[in-house]
Amino acid sequence: MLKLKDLQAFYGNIQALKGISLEIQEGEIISLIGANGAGKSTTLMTISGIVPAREGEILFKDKPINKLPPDKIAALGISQVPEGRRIFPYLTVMENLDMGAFLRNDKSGVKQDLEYVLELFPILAERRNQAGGTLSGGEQQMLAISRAIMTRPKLLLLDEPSLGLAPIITKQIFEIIKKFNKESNTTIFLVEQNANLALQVADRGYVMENGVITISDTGENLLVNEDVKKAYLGI
Amino acid sequence: MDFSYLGQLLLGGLTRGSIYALLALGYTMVYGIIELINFAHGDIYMVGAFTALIASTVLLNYGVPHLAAIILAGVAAVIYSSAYGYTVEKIAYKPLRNASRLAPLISAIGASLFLESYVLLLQTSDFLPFPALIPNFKFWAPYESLFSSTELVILITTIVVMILLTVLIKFTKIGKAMRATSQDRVMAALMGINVDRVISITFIVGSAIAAIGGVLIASHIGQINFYMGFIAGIKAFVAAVLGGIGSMPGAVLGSFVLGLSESLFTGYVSSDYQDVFAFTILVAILIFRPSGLLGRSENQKV
Amino acid sequence: MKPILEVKNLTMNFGGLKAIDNLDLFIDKGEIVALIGPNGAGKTTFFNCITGIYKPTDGDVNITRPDKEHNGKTQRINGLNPYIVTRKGLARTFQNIRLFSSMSVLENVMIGCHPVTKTGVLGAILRGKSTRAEEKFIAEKSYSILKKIGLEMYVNELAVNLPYGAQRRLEIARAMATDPFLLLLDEPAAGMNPKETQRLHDLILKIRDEEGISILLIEHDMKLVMSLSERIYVVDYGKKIGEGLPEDIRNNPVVIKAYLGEEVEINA
Amino acid sequence: MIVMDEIKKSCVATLWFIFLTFPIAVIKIDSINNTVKWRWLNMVYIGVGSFFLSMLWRYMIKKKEMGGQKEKKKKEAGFFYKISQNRKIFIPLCVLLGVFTILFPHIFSMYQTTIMISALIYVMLGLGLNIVVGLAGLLDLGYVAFFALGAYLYALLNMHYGVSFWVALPLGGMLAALFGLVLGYPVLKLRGDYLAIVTLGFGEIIRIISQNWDAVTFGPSGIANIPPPPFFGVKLSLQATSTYIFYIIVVLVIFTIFIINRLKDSRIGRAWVALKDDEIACQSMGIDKGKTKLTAFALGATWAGMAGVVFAAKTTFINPASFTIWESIIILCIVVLGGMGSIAGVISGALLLILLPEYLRAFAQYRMLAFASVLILMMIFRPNGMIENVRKIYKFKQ
Repeated sequence: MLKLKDLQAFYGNIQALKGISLEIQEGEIISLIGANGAGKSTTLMTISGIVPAREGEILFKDKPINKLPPDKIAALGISQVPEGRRIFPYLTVMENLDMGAFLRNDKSGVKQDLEYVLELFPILAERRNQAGGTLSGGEQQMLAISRAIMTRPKLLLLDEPSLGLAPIITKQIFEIIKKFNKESNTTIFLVEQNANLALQVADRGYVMENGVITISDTGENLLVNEDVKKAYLGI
Repeated sequence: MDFSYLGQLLLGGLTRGSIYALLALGYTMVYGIIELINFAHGDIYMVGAFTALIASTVLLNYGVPHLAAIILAGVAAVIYSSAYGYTVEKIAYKPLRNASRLAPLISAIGASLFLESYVLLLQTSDFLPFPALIPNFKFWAPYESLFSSTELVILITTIVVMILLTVLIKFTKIGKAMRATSQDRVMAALMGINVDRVISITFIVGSAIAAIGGVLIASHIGQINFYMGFIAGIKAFVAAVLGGIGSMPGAVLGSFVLGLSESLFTGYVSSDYQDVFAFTILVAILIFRPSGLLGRSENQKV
Repeated sequence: MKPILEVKNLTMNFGGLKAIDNLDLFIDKGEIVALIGPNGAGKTTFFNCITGIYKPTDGDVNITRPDKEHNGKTQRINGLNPYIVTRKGLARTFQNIRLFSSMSVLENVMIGCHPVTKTGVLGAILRGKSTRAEEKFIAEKSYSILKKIGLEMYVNELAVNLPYGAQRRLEIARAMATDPFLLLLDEPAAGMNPKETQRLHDLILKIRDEEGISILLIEHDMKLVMSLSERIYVVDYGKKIGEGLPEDIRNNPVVIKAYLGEEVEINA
Repeated sequence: MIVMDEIKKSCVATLWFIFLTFPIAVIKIDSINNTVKWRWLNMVYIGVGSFFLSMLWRYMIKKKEMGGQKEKKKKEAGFFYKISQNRKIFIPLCVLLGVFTILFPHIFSMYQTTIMISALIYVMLGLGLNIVVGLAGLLDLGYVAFFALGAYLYALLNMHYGVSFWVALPLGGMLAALFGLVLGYPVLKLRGDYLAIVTLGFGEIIRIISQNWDAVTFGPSGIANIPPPPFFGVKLSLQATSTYIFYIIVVLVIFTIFIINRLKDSRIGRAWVALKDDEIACQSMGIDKGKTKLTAFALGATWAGMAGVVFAAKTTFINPASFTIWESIIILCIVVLGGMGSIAGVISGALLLILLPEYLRAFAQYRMLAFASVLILMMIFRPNGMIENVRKIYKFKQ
């Protein structure tokens, strides 16, 4: 479904991606793990068209998308929950969710999805008229994921959903991610620092170090792979 | 104390405030979305007034009925101001979206200067008489001396425009896109919003409102020239800062506060120094409450 | 001897969010100390609180300058302007390189000499004997620092035209010019390749050994952190979750958990 | 294919501009006689113009974007810098220029000399504003206010107390610096764009006061009979006076260049540039942001104050009309066009912008339009100006 071919990108004057290639099949959950600063977020931002790809190619359903502007990429059904969540702070919860459905015209479908996410995260229904910026970190993460679900994505990009959240909430969110993937058969590309969590939900995983992918295997295999630990703790 | 004099000043202040509000909204919208002081905004308003004058003269010359001519002239002003606002953004600001802060500011001054000299060259440097487009209403005759029909129309139009704008921003799709873009441009793009188009529309809407202000004030004062947008623009900017730049209710509140206090200052102190007064307010605000009456304070990111 | 930097109960609130929560930390003279933790743990915020860019909500930041003139005197520095903090002997680098882009490499370092020199407007205009001597001093001092750091071949290049690793080192050179007793490095190895990182490693050791400047370092490259630092602090959610020698940290389950994540079962 | 596409795009742009300029450019109304004049020729001009200009525009924008993507090329040291470093060329060039300057009032007519004097006053103003905008990166839109202060100071002090030019000259500088400090202190803490608007307001305040405070400034009619600089008690003819003022302003310009050159490569000058580049990093280097900005602001104002005194002495008559916002913008244009931070750039900018319109009288009415375009186009395509500022090169023994 998504294919990165020898992708290179710069963040400011830093070469963040030094030629990475990977593939995602439809319906899979793929995790990209690695320590901070490895280039994981840049990978997602390059797929979404925010950071331009300097070399290489991004194919979505066999069509190159690396020259398209971000809004056109979103329109193809690639939705991102960026790092730090980026909730619109002065829009209410409902308005934030509305923004997710910005490109959609099927009113009944939108309504249905809205009910679905409010069921997934009942706390959002309680907070529906509160400004997004006043939510707690966990609630913001839930809102960010819901907002992305509202786009009815074909491919959902999740950037560090566990960032800054208490373990119990992280667990809850990961369970819902898995559940959503199963129920809707949406392909998910998950970037995480928290390897244990990410690999548990993933079908396959890639380990990234310093702008390149060093290991790729199934989730279970990576969980027990000692080299992964080394990549993190520098042993 | 002479209360009827005070009342007159307050009513005058209301009119003044309305005009400032129509202009200040444009400043605040543009600032909210691209953090730029659009120096050319006042000149967009001047172009609107000129277009209205030209259109109404031509139409009346060709025997179009008075009322139809007025409406068509107003429509022409709105269309042309919007078109100019859109073009100015495309040429002078869009190429500088990633430049340093100083560059678009200088470019904006250039755009302002360009519009002024363009009108000066192709039309005239003299003051042109502007017809009173709004007749004196019969039903309003008893109050005419206190608050003229024109002033009444200005106040009502302002209120209507503000309501329409609130509806646009709060409830329509494009309004939500505007708010989202002003809060987080990258995230808005990730949601599929065409940010460049939203910015263009912001300029168009702001300019259209300015054009309405331009036509109203011109018909109130009775004359226009190429320079009329400059001081009015600066004053409206003061009003926007006073209310808290980036905040729309702030712009309206700031405009009425400035309009009323300026009117009182003119009435009781001196009319020669009313502009000095406005600038003094600006400096005082910036020192004591830089985020304005209703503005949000911002945290500097490191 | 008192620690040169002692932070007690430091707390920083942003709205309702506690970015730093009751953090304690100290650094002794001549130490290399690392501050590590997952993304968003509050490390850079901690630097900003110490260097005066943020005013901490609560707590104390005390310094005891190790040089002879200030021997033994402890000063509280929280809430001071950044430029005053620098003048008191704390210099820093930035996570996202902040060089002066329109200036040459040498001039970037010369700016660092600002707090240790004093020519004013009049002096600059008259350019008397003392001014000329000072200019010479600034230029030569800056050049010698560049030489130490290994950037002398770039002297007159514009700072922005340098390769990435060299820009990071130039930031260190610039900070050193302020004559600090403590250098705060915010992710100095970010974006470097292994060769550059090794060079940085040697450089940091050299700065400590030859200049006697203590170092506090935020870094994600664990290899570098483990081999360089004498002590390590680990923070997560703004709280200290561990401290100790590198070996202890490496085997500390709490730390491993913070990095790799908790081993919870996901039920779905 | 590509050609067709480009032509199509230009056609669209042409139609757009024809529509856009239609009411203002084509119709001309005479509101007194209530007649309408149609100027269809203008439409043709605009149509043809926008067709080709839009092509040029797109080409330039594309080129600019391509340039941004490529790796930054090593910058060659500028032509002027090379010359100034090569003593064999530089010294004879200076001598030649010096001789030309000394002979100038004797070769050319008094009219030419007068024009040259005003151009040189603008050189001084440009160099002063260059400190504020070009070096320290603070946008000052009310610079002309300091110029006005100097001019009025000399005119009034001379009228009431008979103070001579030579006393007023430093006083004008000092008064302007003082005002710069007083105005700068509260607003320099604010973000750059606010400073722009406050200085703009300040410029207008000074002009409004000079226009309305009849008791002191004599209002719009201004102050006349301001004496030219005295020449050892000798009464000079009109011609000789202008020659004399020419020499004075030449000396002042040299003095300005000398001082700004020294400031530029000093501890203070470097702090200004650092502040412009990155305020946060600058403070972390131990630089007091407020004080450094204030110094730049006050020093910049000083030159305007002195230039104002010279201006009053040259014209012997001043009124508020000489100190409008336009003047501030012209001076800003000089700095932007010439090259922010670059002394050679600002001098060429001033001479070009002031002399060219004088000699192209026929096009004088297009002057403002041209200035406006210069501001926009320079920001987009050449933000560093005609002559880019080059940093000093240091040499060390290896």
